[in-house]
Amino acid sequence: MMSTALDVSRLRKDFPILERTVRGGRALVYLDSAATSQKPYAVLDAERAYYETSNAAVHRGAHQLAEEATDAYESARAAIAGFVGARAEDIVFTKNATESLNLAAYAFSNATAKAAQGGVVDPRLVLTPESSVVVTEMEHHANLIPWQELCAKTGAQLRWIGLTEDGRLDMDQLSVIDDTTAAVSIVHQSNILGTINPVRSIMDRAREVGALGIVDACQSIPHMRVNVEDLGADLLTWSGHKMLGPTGIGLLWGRSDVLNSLPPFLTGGSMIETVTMEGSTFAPAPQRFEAGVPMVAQAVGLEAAVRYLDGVGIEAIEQHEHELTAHALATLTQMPGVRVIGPESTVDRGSAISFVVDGLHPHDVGQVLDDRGVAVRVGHHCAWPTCRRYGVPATTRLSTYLYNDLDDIDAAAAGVRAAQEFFGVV
Amino acid sequence: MMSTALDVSRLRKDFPILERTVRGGRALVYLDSAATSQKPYAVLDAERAYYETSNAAVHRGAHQLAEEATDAYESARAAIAGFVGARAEDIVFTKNATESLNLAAYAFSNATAKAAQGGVVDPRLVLTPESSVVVTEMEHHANLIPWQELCAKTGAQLRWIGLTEDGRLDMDQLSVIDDTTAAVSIVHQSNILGTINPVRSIMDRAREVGALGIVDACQSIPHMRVNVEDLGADLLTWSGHKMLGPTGIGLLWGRSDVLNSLPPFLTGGSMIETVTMEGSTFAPAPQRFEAGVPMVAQAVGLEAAVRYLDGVGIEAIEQHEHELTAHALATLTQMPGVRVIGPESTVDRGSAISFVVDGLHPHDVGQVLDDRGVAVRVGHHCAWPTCRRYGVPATTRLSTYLYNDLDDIDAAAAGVRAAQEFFGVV
Amino acid sequence: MSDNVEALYQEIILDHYKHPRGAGLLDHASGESFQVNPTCGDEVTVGVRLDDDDHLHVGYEGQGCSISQASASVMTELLEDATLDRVADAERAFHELMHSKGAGQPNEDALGDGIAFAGVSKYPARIKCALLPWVALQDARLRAGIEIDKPTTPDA
Amino acid sequence: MSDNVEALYQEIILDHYKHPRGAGLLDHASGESFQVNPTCGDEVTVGVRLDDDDHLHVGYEGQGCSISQASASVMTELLEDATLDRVADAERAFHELMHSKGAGQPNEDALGDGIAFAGVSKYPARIKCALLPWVALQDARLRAGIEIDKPTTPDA
Ligand SMILES: Cc1ncc(COP(=O)(O)O)c(C=O)c1O
Ligand SMILES: Cc1ncc(COP(=O)(O)O)c(C=O)c1O
Repeated sequence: MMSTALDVSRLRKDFPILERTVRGGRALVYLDSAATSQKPYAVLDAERAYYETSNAAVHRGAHQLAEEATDAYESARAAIAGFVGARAEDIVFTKNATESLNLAAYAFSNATAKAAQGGVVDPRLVLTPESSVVVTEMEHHANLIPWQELCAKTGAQLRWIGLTEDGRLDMDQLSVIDDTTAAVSIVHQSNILGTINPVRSIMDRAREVGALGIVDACQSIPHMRVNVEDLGADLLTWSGHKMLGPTGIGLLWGRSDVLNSLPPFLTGGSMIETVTMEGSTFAPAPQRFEAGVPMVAQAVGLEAAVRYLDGVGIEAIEQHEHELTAHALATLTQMPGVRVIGPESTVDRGSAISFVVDGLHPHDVGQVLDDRGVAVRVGHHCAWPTCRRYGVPATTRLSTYLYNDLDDIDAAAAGVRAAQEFFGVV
Repeated sequence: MMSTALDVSRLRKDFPILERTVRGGRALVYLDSAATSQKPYAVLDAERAYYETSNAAVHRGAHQLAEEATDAYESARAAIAGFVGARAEDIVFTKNATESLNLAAYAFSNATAKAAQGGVVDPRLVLTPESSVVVTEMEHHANLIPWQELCAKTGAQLRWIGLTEDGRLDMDQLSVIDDTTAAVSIVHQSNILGTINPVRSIMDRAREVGALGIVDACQSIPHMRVNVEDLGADLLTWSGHKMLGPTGIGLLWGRSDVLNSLPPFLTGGSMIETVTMEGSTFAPAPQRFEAGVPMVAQAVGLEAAVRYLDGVGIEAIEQHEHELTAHALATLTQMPGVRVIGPESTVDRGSAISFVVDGLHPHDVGQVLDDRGVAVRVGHHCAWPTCRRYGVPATTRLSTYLYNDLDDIDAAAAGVRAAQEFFGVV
Repeated sequence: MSDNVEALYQEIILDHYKHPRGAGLLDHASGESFQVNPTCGDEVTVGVRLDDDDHLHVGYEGQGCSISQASASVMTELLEDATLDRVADAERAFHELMHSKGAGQPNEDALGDGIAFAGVSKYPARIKCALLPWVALQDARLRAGIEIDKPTTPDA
Repeated sequence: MSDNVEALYQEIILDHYKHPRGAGLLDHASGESFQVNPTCGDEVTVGVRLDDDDHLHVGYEGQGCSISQASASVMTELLEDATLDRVADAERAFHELMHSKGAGQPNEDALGDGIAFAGVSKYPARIKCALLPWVALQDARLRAGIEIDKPTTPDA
């Protein structure tokens, strides 16, 4: 069966890994793109070409290679910025979304500590035990633990917006955001439930109370058109490796005034203005947040990835994945003993689908699927509190991308049935 | 002219970029390896093969690709550990040495802040305005500013060991390390002066007063045999990109007990033990310090780099570079109007050589060299205080690696003479 | 199902999974250890106590996949009322088996039903599951101050 | 020396470098700005003041490479006693020239000796050097409250 929005069999030829077999000759059915995506030749070629022709330290040298490397790095920034409707100078390169989120959380702890020593900082970043920070109960650990740590360092209180039975944010709990709230950090699309959250209204609420609004867009930007302005956030974070890019590169976008009001995070070379032994002053964003020799080849690779995505068309990818999601939900919800954890409808929902099977542990489901060449992820998906909320120790999750087709969903469903039979639970 | 320790013309064939020309047909003479090194085919091939065959999220999946990716990542850790005589579990992957050094400095500020909120932390990491931190006057900004920031956040005092006229640490100032000292962080080999410091005795002194000892080995590990145990340090930091590896990967080694006494730095997925909304507990090192999807392909590339270095022989490389250094120093010190900033002898000295030319600004020297295909670095080399110490705004620096030969030094020297003539200063 | 997976899910394992032996926490444990597999959330608590003859008594409670739960059941059945010598041999043999990458000759004397886990060693992600109760046992033992002279963990 | 580098180091530039015009800080500046190029440490301080006829007076002090120092000298000579209109034209023309990647047709009316910097625009690392005094000028102007109606920085 073929989806209508994309010519998947043609696209698959661009991804060398999809030609390999696993577990003794089984065709690979890769349904783990929410963990990390596969890479097309275009990305691998771009990275390699950079090393073979222009590799040098950026922003530092006066020789031709250094010029070319700097140009490659800054062009990559511009291309990636364009992909999300941002200005290049508002995009910071990090190593992954986790670092980006930590950068946001550390802005508060660093400012708080400096203020206590008499330093001059943006007062909105200074926390006290009366302050609060708000997240949701469906955060990835990357958008939970940095805020827990911030609270452990400042005495501020961590609050969260709970979830409804059908996998949505309980918007009745929006009142946890109040005058004490300094930061509201929420996931755009949940990596475990697939839910797409109404971030705009939550960010508006954050703005009303004067809190910084942060959105974890790890699972949305690879799969749908996101324009940084539309979300109403102050900071946006995501990863390159989930959108066909190399490992080792993440992104932070910030409103210009907000970015430039944050204290530095990692400090060292290339982020300074002047340095003496007694003290230093810092460059404006994005340099302020890019200390040390950066991931230049990875930026170049990620530029190739967004160009590739643009070539295919992100809207077409979104529509294609919508078809896959509808098919997967229809199939799974009809299977006896299978329960989807997260929204069962395709409304405001991405393609990451978690489910549990009566009488079977996800690890065992995943093992049988793997034996058939179907790669899914099992576990708590770095969203352990969300599992607890739904009373499951773990789930099996399938997640798609542009290179998956309806057949892949069917292969997964057949695997689940086989597991049920093998373990004698149907 | 050929050096005797290495067959450079054969080795050069392994580095594709060295075949290119610059500035309208000039052969590339790359003398900027202290900024970043070039990459052999072996490294590029290994990275690419990883993406083409085994790419997946590590430590998280139960499918075959995830197993292979995890295996590739952990094998890389073991190989890199072996290169410096360490145990695999004492090696942490970061994005660059700058992150590694920040991790060390943040251990203190995080512990201090948590202690103030009643958290349980290692008391050696808690600073007060009575505490001091010691660096040297020849630190790269990456090993200076994180400690300045730490002091700004805790009120602790930053002290430093000054320099002698001939570019050495003034060991008479070792007494700045005293009972108040919580951390001593020093560079093994200076990236601007080339000086190799007597780190062992300074680390011994740190240990005597109960301070944590940290060594920035960015410029030593790529160029000489370093065994982590020998230096007497608690933590050691360096970068992959300066030792033939990819961009986007750095290293931290720590004594097992020290590593495991540090609080987490970047927090998120894959570094936890258990997570609830109310609080989390953390995995032991190295996982504790590797939050998020890591730079897997870069680790695989770096493994190929250390295997390549082992194949050539790090001792042979050291001897080869020693010859280059001797030749460069002999040549430069005899040129009228040229002054070396840093040791003029080859004793305890690496191959990074800074110099200034009377009447000529380094930028202009570098420009003329670049025009002749010779890539050097000009500026303060992220060691601005060191420049100030020697009364120069900037220097021209040449730095070598295994792919350079004596001819390259001569090409640089000829370029300097040409610059002097062009600007009419000789 | 491939041979490897058939080998992974031996009948014995499935049987222990469906009909766990000795499940339930030990009353009056002198040492107890809670272990969790951070990737998948598998949990097990193992409690131990020595009787007057220096024989071990074991109890456990847990939740998780077939491998971790069957492993706890097999271990408990094997080591209930065992001498410390037997415990040492079993711990060592089980660790060895898990690190054998599918090539191990399981020691039936030491392991009993535990030999059924030979197939697990081919699946790195599942080794942790199988080891979980054994890690808990060792930790519980140490907390109870029950030392064993022989080394129980190979240097793998 | 290649043609490009000859074009970079025009005679005029070398001449201004060796014989700077108008060097020295301005007494009674109404606005002053210190700028530094963080990569190489080049520094320049520019001070400005308007006289009663609304003509600009400029002074500077600095250290650095030939390009940054010659640029400061050229700029100061060009804008000393200039009308604000002329200042606006010069600022705009110089920024445009720097962003022209070597393809710009320098506007001699607006730039005077400044046209000699056309070759700089081919060397990204040197553009910052040439712009340094101009950035300081603009900043000093703004600090002195000297606004110019025309846009002075192209969108490049
Ligand atoms: C001595 C020294 N320390 C630290 C660094 C920082 O390394 P990186 O930029 O790779 O983080 C460098 C190189 O730039 C260096 O030479
Ligand atoms: C929703 C969400 N947030 C954050 C992350 C963390 O991203 P990374 O591991 O690339 O830092 C992920 C992916 O793992 C994610 O799915």
